[in-house]
Amino acid sequence: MIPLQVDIASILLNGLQQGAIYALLGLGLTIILGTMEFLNLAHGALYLVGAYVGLLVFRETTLTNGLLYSFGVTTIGFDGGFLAALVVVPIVGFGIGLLMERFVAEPFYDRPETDQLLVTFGLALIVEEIIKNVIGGNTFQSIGPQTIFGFNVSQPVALPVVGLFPSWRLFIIVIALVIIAVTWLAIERTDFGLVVQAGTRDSEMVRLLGIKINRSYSLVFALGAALAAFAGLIGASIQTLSPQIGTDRALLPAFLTIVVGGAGSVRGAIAGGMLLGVIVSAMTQTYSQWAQIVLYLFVALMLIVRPEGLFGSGEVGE
Amino acid sequence: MTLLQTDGLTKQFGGLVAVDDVSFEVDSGETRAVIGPNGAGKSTLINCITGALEPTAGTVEFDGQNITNLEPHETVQAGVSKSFQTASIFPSMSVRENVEIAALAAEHGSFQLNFLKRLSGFSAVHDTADQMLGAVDLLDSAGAEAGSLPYGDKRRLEIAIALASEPDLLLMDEPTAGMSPDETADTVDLVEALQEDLGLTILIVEHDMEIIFRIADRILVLNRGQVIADGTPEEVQQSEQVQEAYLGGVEL
Amino acid sequence: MSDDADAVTDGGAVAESESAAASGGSGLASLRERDDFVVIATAAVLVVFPFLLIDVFGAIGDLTGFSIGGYSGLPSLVLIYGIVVIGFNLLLGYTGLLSFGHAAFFGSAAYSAALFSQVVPSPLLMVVVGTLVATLLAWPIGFVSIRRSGVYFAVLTLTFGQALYFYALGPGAWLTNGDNGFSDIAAHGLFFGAIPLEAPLTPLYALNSYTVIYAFTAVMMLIAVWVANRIINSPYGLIFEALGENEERVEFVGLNVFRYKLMAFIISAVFAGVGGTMFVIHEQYIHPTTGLYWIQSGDFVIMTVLGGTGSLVGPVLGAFIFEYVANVISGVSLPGIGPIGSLWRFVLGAVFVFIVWVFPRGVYGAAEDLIGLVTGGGGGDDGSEPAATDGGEAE
Amino acid sequence: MARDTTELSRRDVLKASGTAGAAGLAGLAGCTGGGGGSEYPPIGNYPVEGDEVVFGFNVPQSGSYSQEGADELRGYNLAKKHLNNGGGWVDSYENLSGNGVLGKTVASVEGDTATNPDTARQSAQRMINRDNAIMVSGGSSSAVAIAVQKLCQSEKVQFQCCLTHSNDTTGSECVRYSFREMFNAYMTGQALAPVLAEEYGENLKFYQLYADYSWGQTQQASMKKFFTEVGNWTQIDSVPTPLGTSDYSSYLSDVPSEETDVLVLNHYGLDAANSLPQAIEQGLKQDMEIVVPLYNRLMAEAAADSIEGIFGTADWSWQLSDQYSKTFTEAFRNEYNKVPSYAARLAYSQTVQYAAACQRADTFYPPEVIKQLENHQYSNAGLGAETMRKCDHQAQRDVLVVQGLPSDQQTESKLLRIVNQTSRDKLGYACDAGPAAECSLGPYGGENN
Repeated sequence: MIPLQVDIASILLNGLQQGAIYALLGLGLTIILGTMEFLNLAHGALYLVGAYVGLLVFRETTLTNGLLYSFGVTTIGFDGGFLAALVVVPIVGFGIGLLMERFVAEPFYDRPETDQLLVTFGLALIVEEIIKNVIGGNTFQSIGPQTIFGFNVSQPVALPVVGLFPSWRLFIIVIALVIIAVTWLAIERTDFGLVVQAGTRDSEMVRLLGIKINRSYSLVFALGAALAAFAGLIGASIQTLSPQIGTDRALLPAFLTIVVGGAGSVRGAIAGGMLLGVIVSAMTQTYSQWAQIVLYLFVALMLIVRPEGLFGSGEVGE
Repeated sequence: MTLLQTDGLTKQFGGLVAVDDVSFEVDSGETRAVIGPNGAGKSTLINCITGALEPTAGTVEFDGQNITNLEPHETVQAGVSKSFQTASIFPSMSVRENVEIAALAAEHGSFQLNFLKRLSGFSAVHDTADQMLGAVDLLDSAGAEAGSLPYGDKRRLEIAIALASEPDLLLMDEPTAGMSPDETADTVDLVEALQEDLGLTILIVEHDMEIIFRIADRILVLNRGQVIADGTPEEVQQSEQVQEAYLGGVEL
Repeated sequence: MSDDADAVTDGGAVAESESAAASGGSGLASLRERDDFVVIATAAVLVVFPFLLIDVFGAIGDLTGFSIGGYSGLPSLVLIYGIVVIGFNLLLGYTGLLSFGHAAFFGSAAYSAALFSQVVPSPLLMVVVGTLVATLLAWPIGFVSIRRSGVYFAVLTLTFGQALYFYALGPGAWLTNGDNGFSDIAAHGLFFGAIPLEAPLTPLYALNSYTVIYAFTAVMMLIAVWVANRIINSPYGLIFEALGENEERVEFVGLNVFRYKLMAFIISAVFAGVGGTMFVIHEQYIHPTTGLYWIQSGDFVIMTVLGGTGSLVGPVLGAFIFEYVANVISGVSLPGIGPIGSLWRFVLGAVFVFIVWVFPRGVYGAAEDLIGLVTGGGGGDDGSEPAATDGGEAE
Repeated sequence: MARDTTELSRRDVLKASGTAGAAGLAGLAGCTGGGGGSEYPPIGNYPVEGDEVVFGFNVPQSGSYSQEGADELRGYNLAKKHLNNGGGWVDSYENLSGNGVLGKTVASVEGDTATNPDTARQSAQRMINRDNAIMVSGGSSSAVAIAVQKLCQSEKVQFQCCLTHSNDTTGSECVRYSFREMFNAYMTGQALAPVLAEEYGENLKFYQLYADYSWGQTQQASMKKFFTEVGNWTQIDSVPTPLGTSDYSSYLSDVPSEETDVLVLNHYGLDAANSLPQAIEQGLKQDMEIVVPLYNRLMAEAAADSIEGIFGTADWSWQLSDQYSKTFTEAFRNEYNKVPSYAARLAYSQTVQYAAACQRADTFYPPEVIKQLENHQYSNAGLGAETMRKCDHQAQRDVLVVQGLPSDQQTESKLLRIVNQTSRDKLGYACDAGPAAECSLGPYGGENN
């Protein structure tokens, strides 16, 4: 069989790549939950929108069913390439985040937690169904680029221990880590970030102190949405796209990440995401049928033994 | 004879010692008071007695039984009931139901498997509820929704709930906080009335000196978690430490 | 404390004072209080329901050209989900705990009943065994989950459901037949096959919508409503409601909050278990996606909130709306738009968001407010949060 | 459900009486009039009332096999068009008139299986109970086919398998009310093993990945059986991957590249369109040969630049010179201006075969139609002489071995090269051997079974 250290190295590398996506998702969700105590089950839908906007920007796609197809539209999207998608998708996510905060989150800030959960759950359902019926329910190919920044990423690259590894996935790890670092710095260093941090500690106090909070609420929500959309673009570059990816590949992992990391904690989301990514990849390469089972039972154990998560403050989300 | 006794009770939050080695007794039938400036550790002391907080050291004995590490519901079953400073009630349930739930716990203990028995058949519970509502004269608005009551009535409902647990010792956490002067007077008369006809032992936590000196038999004075005086209102008034604590402090 | 077993005057002197209901003691309200009214009303609806859904709706459909009539299996399906959401509402509506893992009890009961049917092909025993398994599963899961609340409780219950789902799909396939679904259920008739489930109840053609399986499900539904009604009118109903509003106060009146919340969790799991076994008897098939996947738990939440968490019967209305939109509206083709087909989940999502936004007390709550307004009873109380129930009315 | 005409149901008795009010209806009793040739007792959705017969087309419109589902639907609608108005194979079938079946026009309802057995079963249940379908067909996952054919057996409604390749469908999970035109994993092994042994040599080591459901499981078992028997190959490992996985990087990095000579990807539809390119992207092709035992044109299209030299088997190809293949390809191209995949051929031929069987039986009564199909000898389905065997309802027919063309030789519709057409005599197994040994069909449903 494969020598042990090669196995471990490839597990870590695959884990890092999957973990990066989980961290991006968790980061977006946790700052929204932490700052506004708002439970957003539509977070997965933002991942879905990011993936499909990426698809439209990245290349021309042929349709086979759905409303557009029945109106005679057989190909949609323009050949913008991955670079354009990298720029457009976060902006679109940011815009949607602003709208969502204004029209969905704000009326529900002082409604009970279950109401927030339910209205966003319904919204996610609507977004998924709109995409499924307009663009069609079938699955599209992943939108990985051939070349980017002048590098040819379609060929595998030989790495010292791991052996051959697809170079595009290395790029993903780099891009994702850069975005996570930028977000972390924005929150740790800038004064806007200070508001976010204070918010994640005790959102009521921030409101009481009279800090003009709702402007930064919409900024925080928009940032969270942009991160989710960006994760969608990255995810769609290595995996297929279909209307169901919003729930299975984004919503559940995002929630698992933030509860393991500690709801409301930025560090927690990053650490939680990476940890879950490595667990999934380790299990997939050993007992693949048990991968998801071990993942969920691990999260359950974490919630029982260490309820406030790795870095959580415990009072958010109680 | 002593009903409640704490011995070397201490509670530390990290470095801060909120309650520092407090030992005091409450005799049955007495109206005992605990006073002290804000942050003196009054509420922490009460929370350690009720079991809401786990004391770091020391013991609490009630009616000869060690209740130091009991859960709050076990302390209530043992006979120590508490009325909250903020009117902690069940807003969308009726006033009657608010009191009935306490009477239910008193009559039938902290847990029962009676989920198929008809509540309307529990006549003892209904009688206690009516009696307590009568005591705080809220009987006429028994059917109203608790949340719709004015603040004063809510505080009285809160006391009725505490009474419905048929306690031997009633802890009252600043019962007159946020009340207008005449509401305060009514509450004080109510407390005195309860003393007489229910023969209740009452432990009041308050920082309003004027009321305490009128109704308390003995007063425990706390400052920064430590006991600085313990005795009759007259003794406490003369003690320099109390004056110095209060003169130095903001109140008076 | 004196644990005197006081004399239970069954349904005797209702010591409730005359102004029973918060919404101005109109005659209807006090009538509704009496315990057996609810059961009789449910029985009446159960008798009329298939005829209404299949034959009358069907006739209207034929006249108007839209196929809006139900079909023979639909009424039983609505009742099965009705049983589940009545129990789920005790946890969500009354006790205020939102679980995203109740499919675990629905599915585990269904699978264990299906397996048991190969040993003893009797639907009645299947219900007992399946519900027992769901209850045994609910105890440990509840024990570890009840300590948490809010998003942590939702995610914790979700993880158990998902772990069971992936086990049933993959490694557990030797037991559950995995992705192919479990279809060889050996129980096709009541009393060891004597009365075939699919047979019509009466030889009368006009009543052929009434099958034996429908009668069996209707009886189970009646029992569920009766038990739920007794629970709501028992001390538990009072305590669950109080837990939903002010948990700390319940602890400070001397009640063991943990054990009562655990009982709420287990009772709701029992209802889900009964629903699961009835589902497998009705469908003669169970697959991990229907039985254990978290989307099914989500559907239970939708049905409960859509119907209205503030009452016993509301969620059943939600189950009806959900199944009707899913199975019938999906077959309707509107003149302009063409077949609704898989758009039904969009229709449902839109209706669901509208209800949560405008009528937090669900369709039943809205109807009640409307009736309150119409009968001039001073309108129902304005309980804004979903966990609120009508004041004194113990229906 | 795309319904052409308003739904006519058994309740037309109520409509006829016009009384909408619930009151007086209870007293209404009456026997069912109408329905041609109803000398048989009612069973399932028989007798068929009105001047219409409903076929249920239950195809995947989402999930891993959505592309195959779309092509199936095109095949079904083409068959319906020809059955009602003539054209295609209907002109050359002696007992098909071209104006419907047994005097009734063919109407259809469509459903989405979502590549999930449970959704498929509920959709089929609605077609049977609500739309009174007399026949249900479609699907491209064996788990779906098995779930739906079990439902059809209990509801006594005919099921025509479409795209299902697992040994179980006509093996351990076979039912009387279902027929399969497509070949199975066992036959793929028999056809492919000799070609690969000759191409790649003997005593090699192979590693398998397989989709973790009925098809993948039986497929990898058949591959192992015939690779070891014919080429004397040895299997290193066989790893399950959940159906619908799209990121195979972890599984692929587990493949021991020095040791493995042949990597077998038992994936289909978009699963294969993901795993094959990812395997090549990860550089596995440099150390080993890759085989995709079951191919189709849509998968090849989706992974066009990764299929060069990759061997596999296929049910049928439009490039065949058979007269029926030519007619079907031509009719399909005129209707949809693209070339049909074998998913479309299966849908088309299974519908037309069912209609012909009804005409031969001169009734829709299911047990009679089943008897007409059992042991039916035919050569009008594009693959030469075929027999629909009675003991397990599995068609005995030829199998195509194909190979992916290099990108430069690929045209818009020609992506695969036909290596050979293995004759049916060199394939298959007796009624008491292979998967058929575990098959027990179950009752016809009428009293004379």
